[in-house]
Amino acid sequence: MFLKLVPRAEHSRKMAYLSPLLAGVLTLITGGVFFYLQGHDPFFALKTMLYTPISDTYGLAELCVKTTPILLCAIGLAIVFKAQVWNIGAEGQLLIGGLAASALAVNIIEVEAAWAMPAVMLAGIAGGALWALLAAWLKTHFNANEILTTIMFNYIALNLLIFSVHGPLKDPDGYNFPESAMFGDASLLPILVEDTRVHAGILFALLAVVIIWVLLARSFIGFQIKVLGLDASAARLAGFKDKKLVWITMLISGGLAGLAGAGEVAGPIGQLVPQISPGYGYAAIIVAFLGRLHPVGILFASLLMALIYMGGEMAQIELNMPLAITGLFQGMLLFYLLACDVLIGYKIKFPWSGMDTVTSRAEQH
Amino acid sequence: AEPFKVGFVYVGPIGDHGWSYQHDQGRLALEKHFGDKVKTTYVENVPEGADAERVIRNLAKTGHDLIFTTSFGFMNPTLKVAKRFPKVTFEHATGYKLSKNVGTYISNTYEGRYIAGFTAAKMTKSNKIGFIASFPIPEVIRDINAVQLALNKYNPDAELKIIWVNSWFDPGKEADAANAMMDQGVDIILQHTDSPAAMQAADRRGAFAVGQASDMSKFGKKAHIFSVVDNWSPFYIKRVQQVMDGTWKSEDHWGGMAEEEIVIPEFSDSIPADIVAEAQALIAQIKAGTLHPFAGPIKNKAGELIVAEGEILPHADLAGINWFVEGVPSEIPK
Amino acid sequence: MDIDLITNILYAMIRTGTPLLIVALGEMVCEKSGVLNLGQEGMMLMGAVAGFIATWLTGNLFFGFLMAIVAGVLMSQLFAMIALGLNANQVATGLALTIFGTGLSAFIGSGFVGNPIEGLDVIAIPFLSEIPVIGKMLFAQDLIVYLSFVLFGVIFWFFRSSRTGLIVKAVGENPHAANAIGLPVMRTRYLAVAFGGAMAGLAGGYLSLAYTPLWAENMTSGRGWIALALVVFASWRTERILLGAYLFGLASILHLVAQGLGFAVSPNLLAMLPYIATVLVLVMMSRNQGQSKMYAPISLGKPFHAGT
Amino acid sequence: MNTPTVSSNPDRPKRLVMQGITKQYPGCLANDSVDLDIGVGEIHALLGENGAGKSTLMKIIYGVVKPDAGQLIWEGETIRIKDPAHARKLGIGMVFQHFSLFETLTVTENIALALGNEADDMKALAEKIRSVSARYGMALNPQRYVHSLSVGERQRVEIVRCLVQDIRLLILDEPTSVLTPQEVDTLFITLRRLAEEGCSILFISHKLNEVKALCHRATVLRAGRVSGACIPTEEDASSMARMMVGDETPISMDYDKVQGQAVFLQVRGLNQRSDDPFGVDLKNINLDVHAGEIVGIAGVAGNGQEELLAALSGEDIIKNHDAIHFPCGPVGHLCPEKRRRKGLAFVPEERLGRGAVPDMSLKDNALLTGFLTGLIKNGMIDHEGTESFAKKIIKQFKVKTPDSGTHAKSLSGGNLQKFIIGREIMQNPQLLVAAHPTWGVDIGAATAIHQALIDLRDQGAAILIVSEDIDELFLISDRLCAICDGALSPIKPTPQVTLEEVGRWMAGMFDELLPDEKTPEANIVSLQSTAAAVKTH
Ligand SMILES: Nc1ncnc2c1ncn2[C@@H]1O[C@H](COP(=O)(O)OP(=O)(O)OP(=O)(O)O)[C@@H](O)[C@H]1O
Ligand SMILES: Nc1ncnc2c1ncn2[C@@H]1O[C@H](COP(=O)(O)OP(=O)(O)OP(=O)(O)O)[C@@H](O)[C@H]1O
Ligand SMILES: [Mg+2]
Ligand SMILES: [Mg+2]
Repeated sequence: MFLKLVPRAEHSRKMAYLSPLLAGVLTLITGGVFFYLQGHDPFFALKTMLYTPISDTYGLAELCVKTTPILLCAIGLAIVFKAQVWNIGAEGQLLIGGLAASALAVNIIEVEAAWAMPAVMLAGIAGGALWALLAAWLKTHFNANEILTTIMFNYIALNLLIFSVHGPLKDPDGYNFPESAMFGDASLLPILVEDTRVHAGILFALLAVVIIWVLLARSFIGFQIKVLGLDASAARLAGFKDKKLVWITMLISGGLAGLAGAGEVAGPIGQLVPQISPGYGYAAIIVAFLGRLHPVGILFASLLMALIYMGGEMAQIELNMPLAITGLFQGMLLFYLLACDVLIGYKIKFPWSGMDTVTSRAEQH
Repeated sequence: AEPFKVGFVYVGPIGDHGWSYQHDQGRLALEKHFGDKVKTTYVENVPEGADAERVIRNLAKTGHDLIFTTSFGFMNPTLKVAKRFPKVTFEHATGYKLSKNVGTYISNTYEGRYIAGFTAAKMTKSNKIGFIASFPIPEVIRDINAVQLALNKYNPDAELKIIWVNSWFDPGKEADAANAMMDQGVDIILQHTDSPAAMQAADRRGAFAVGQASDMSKFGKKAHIFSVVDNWSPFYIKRVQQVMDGTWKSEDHWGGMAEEEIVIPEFSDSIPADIVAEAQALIAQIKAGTLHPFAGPIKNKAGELIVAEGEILPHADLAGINWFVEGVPSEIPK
Repeated sequence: MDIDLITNILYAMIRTGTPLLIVALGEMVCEKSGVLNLGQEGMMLMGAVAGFIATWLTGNLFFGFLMAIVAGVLMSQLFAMIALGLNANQVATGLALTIFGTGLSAFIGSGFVGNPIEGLDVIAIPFLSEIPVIGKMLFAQDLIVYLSFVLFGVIFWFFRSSRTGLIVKAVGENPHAANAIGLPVMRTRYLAVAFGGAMAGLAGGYLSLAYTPLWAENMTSGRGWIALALVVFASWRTERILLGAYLFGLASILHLVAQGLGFAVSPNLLAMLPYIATVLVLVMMSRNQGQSKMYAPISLGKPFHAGT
Repeated sequence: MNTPTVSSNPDRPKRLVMQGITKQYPGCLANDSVDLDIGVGEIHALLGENGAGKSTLMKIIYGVVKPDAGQLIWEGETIRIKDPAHARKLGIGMVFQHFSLFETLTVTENIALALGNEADDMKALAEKIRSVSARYGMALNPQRYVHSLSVGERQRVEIVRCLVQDIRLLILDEPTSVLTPQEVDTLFITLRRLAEEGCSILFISHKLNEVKALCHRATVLRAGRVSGACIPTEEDASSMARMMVGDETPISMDYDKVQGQAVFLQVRGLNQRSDDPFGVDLKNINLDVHAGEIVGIAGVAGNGQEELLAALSGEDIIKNHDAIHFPCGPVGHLCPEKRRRKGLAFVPEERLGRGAVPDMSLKDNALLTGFLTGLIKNGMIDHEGTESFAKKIIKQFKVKTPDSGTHAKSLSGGNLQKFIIGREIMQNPQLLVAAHPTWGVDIGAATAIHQALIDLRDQGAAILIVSEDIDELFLISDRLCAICDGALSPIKPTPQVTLEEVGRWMAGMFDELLPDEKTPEANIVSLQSTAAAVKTH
């Protein structure tokens, strides 16, 4: 390689903030060139993808709707990933959460009491959490690799969902189509802004961001989780209980993914359908990394991810581009970000630049 | 003048070579037919979840005059958006809810299925006929029934083997299912999934297969006996014209062979001429309205008479059908 | 069940397991060198589309397979550039590769949907293929299946007795020590990633040129993920990868066979079987841990920078 | 100990000359125009504090690290060493400070890897390993997997790896820190023999008496520069130490021995099977540690130390809860945290990765075990309290670091060790269990750590030290014993044991028990009589 990486003595804080910006600019440039080659006006195309979808209240509200499940899953992943527990199963946990929430909701359609919605949410949280705990249990008791079990549980969850929606939860009056009855109004999440679909789920998600942030930055449990992730044997020696921490982190992330599922069925969808998630749980993994496992970073990353999804739709409508460009853009952005992140830990030395000035050791202390 | 804008919402990729692909062929036919007067837009791969409503609404918002939402799961989102955009006309495929500016449409695929059932009944040597099914929704159950009714009539000894693959589109799995059937002696394969993989699998092993949704003749030189093609062009052209003219009315449209919405482009040479002739005759009767696959007497699996002699199962019942007719060996999965 | 059915099931098991086997072998080599590439799905799809287009344009299947491999290698080098060259997080880079590959393959393949090609033919080996039950399964397959047998043998030997295999293992266990004693850590890793890419490309090509000779968006339907799971499942042992790939192949056709035979169980529940079986086997295998430690690449996923 | 057989001879032909070697690491100049030469057949010591740049210089010779400036003259020719393979071709071999072995491979495979393509015939190589290791008195089974080897045996693999090739310069980076005195003696015999055969040897050690016993010449590095050179036989340990650390750092060579007070830690009949197939089972361990005394346990690595430490720290739960007693009662069933609450503090063998989290700041590392000192309020971390706790450790134990935000991994070994010991001591433990408290730590830092332990003892804490460094144990323990194959030797007051006796204990020869295989009870009696003997002293 013609570039040489020179490690920095300390991570550069400046670059930690600059790198996402740089990655964004590079993505815009590459995207523009790409659109140009496809015969579009690059500026108009980029505007269509990245600005038009959110140029009015409805668009902004939709951004919130789309962000909510991604954010909820990703923020939960932040905490398991910090513990180096690789929960790839947010998707399955989301599905089971949605399923559990629906199982309750279709049985209380007539109920008009205020407890209906919280109960439905709790059912979702419980469903997601239990699904995650299953993997946690297999990990702590049988040493079963959680990456593998959670991937398998995703497939199983999907089949369970399809089974339920074709079977026990099918709307008896629905002409045998695979969907549940519409939930009762009391079970639905309240709409926050009239004329839009933005619902209370976004508040839950933001609350989760704050709570997880406090948990990680301030609480002792959060500290234990971080230690476990960085250095399991140091954690054990300090007396932190690794199994308990695995359970806690899986509980939290599964619960939040379950809440995301409940939020979808009791929010914008309003019933159980076979396709409650177009892969939010997987997108959340990327978002969690994009946000560097930091709650605030994840908030921005999930907004961006949601925007690109919406931009992909808009590019189809306005520019007749195929949907594939959503994936191209997301992949490109991720690549650029990962590449730019190298600047945080390293300086790039070009072959033509000379030696670094030699700093004397005396300056060190 | 401003061109008339038509939007399409697809559930799959237009590259699925099946359901969404066929709708997109209809869209292209529109463009060809109307030229500059019409501008079309599509959004593919739209999940039947929370996203559908936004996509439909964005189409409505960006000045589309007529929007086709082409999958069952778009029903409720379509109605929600339609309420908010009363000036825009919506057509929803395969659903059952209408409103002032929402019409529904569906094609009588069962007519093609009946012909498929007939041909299979006549041509099978092993008396084992395979049906690769996606999900147990009314449309699929209806088509399985149509096949079984044809078998009951023309070859009661033939057995229908159904394999549910739980997917509309998974070439590998469809091929696996086809192979599993052929391993069990099936020599004619029908499918209600989208990819031509089963056709190819049949071709390799010397079985016959009937194409579904699109013309799959290219994928099975020997195996392909014919395809039951969804031809959306006439319907789309008609609807666009109506909305342009202001003559559009909300209605539940069922289009079949008579309307050229279900077509069998050609029969392969591998079918004996007499069978082809008979099939052609059946098609002519269906077109003429003298033959209806769901004409009574029809019994369900339990042997109860559901449709009496001389009656025809009405569209309203066909729309939500959830029982198998007598003779189907397996149960509807729960 | 009659003997023919069993023969056919075994035959189908090998065919279904082959793409999984090829990807998983490639990924195992890659992981053994300490690099975790989650981009299998993306590389497979690119292999599938490139192989298909090349064959469609030239009519030459072997050229198609070659291009599939080239596409896989190119994709893997994109990964290597970022994850190895720039020391980025391997998990995230791999995921990005999958997203990117899925989008790119759909994009360039959009003009080729619905085109038929003549797929790879079966070559029955005289006499051997006549052996009852196992003859068809082992000796009446296509070239790529035979190639996968060879690849399995070569990789088995590679890690068991070759010096280069030792180097790969050493680099995956402790890159710092490997660097200190002068093993080419980076070159080994680049090559291992490239090999993984070639195998994923080949497996993708197998899908679009032999298994179901057509191009359709996203036609791998998650096989890349299954293969990744298989590597863990096999605890990085070549013979277990073979076993796992065929077991999974068997499980994924058995539920179809069972339906054909008229078992009255919900197909949704049946469809869960391969996954449930995988979890169960995994649990049973993981209980005795000491063994699998010996084969797991200890530095898997950890970036390495020589820092000289 | 023996004196060098070959006296220093400045006129011997030069094998390697280094001129003006400079290496800059980010934020630190590791080597600053270093000049060094080594003659044919010469054993040359390289001395210096932690972080002085010794390892860096060696890695430059071996081609692992590229110098920024300066030149190497190998047997009269100026060369650039491209990589270790090149170095090996020249006949340079290196035993790294941190072993560069692969645990999942066999001894033969490990050696084959370093040898390059010439090692294709594994059978022949295994034979060669056998013969070479026999010739130099370092028995090795080529078929064993490295993870099943003790640290001492791993050391042998590293050395044999150099010896199977035609060796002209052997570099040993702190090779003796993991060996028993007997093993050290064997090693020295080997090295002298090699030197006699004409091989040049570069030897790094923090143990000055070893240097004195072995080396012909010594070069001292300080902060990356050559700060002096000497003939070790003409110096004594403290004069060499002075050259390394300068005049201002205290170096103590002697501490008072004291008698303990009440028993704090009582271990009775501790039997523990190891889960690890390559671990060691503990066999009937009996041990008392009194308040106000330091008990040292000697032993060759891999003889049950890890298991004993895990049992004491609470990482391993003991099935027989009564086997370990604190004054408050049995603690064998308690987890590490609960034991800490009852007065235990613990310094593990590995600084990075157990004692401290490499990628966390010192502040967070202070919290790691310091959380019991009131730094947690309602489950929330008291960040200010933690900060000041960390600062106090840094100040009191003179940890050299820019601030408490520095990551643990960027501290030198000695400084990190001071920080960890400080963290444990600052929690005012009643019992401190410390493993290898000064392993690889330079003499200045080691003195500081020893002094801190003595101070803690004098405040009345019970201290148990497990170490492989016998000199250290003699220096600071009040009573001594050794562990071998999971069994403990008798414990004797330090002044009453000789180096030879401890050496025998470490080899498993517990004299008193030999004649008539005493029962465990008898063992206790004999221990108690030993303790009584101390009291009457
Ligand atoms: N890879 C590296 N990157 C950055 N700095 C390094 C690296 N290796 C060593 N250093 C720095 O170089 C200096 C010299 O390190 P070196 O390992 O040569 O010390 P040493 O004399 O061997 O110490 P010790 O006695 O502890 O073994 C140290 O201050 C250290 O911080
Ligand atoms: N990549 C690195 N970046 C920064 N500092 C490093 C790096 N690698 C090593 N160091 C520092 O270099 C110094 C010397 O490294 P080395 O690996 O030789 O260990 P050491 O100092 O001899 O450790 P010990 O005394 O514990 O044996 C240590 O202080 C270590 O923190
Ligand atoms: Mg060193
Ligand atoms: Mg050291």
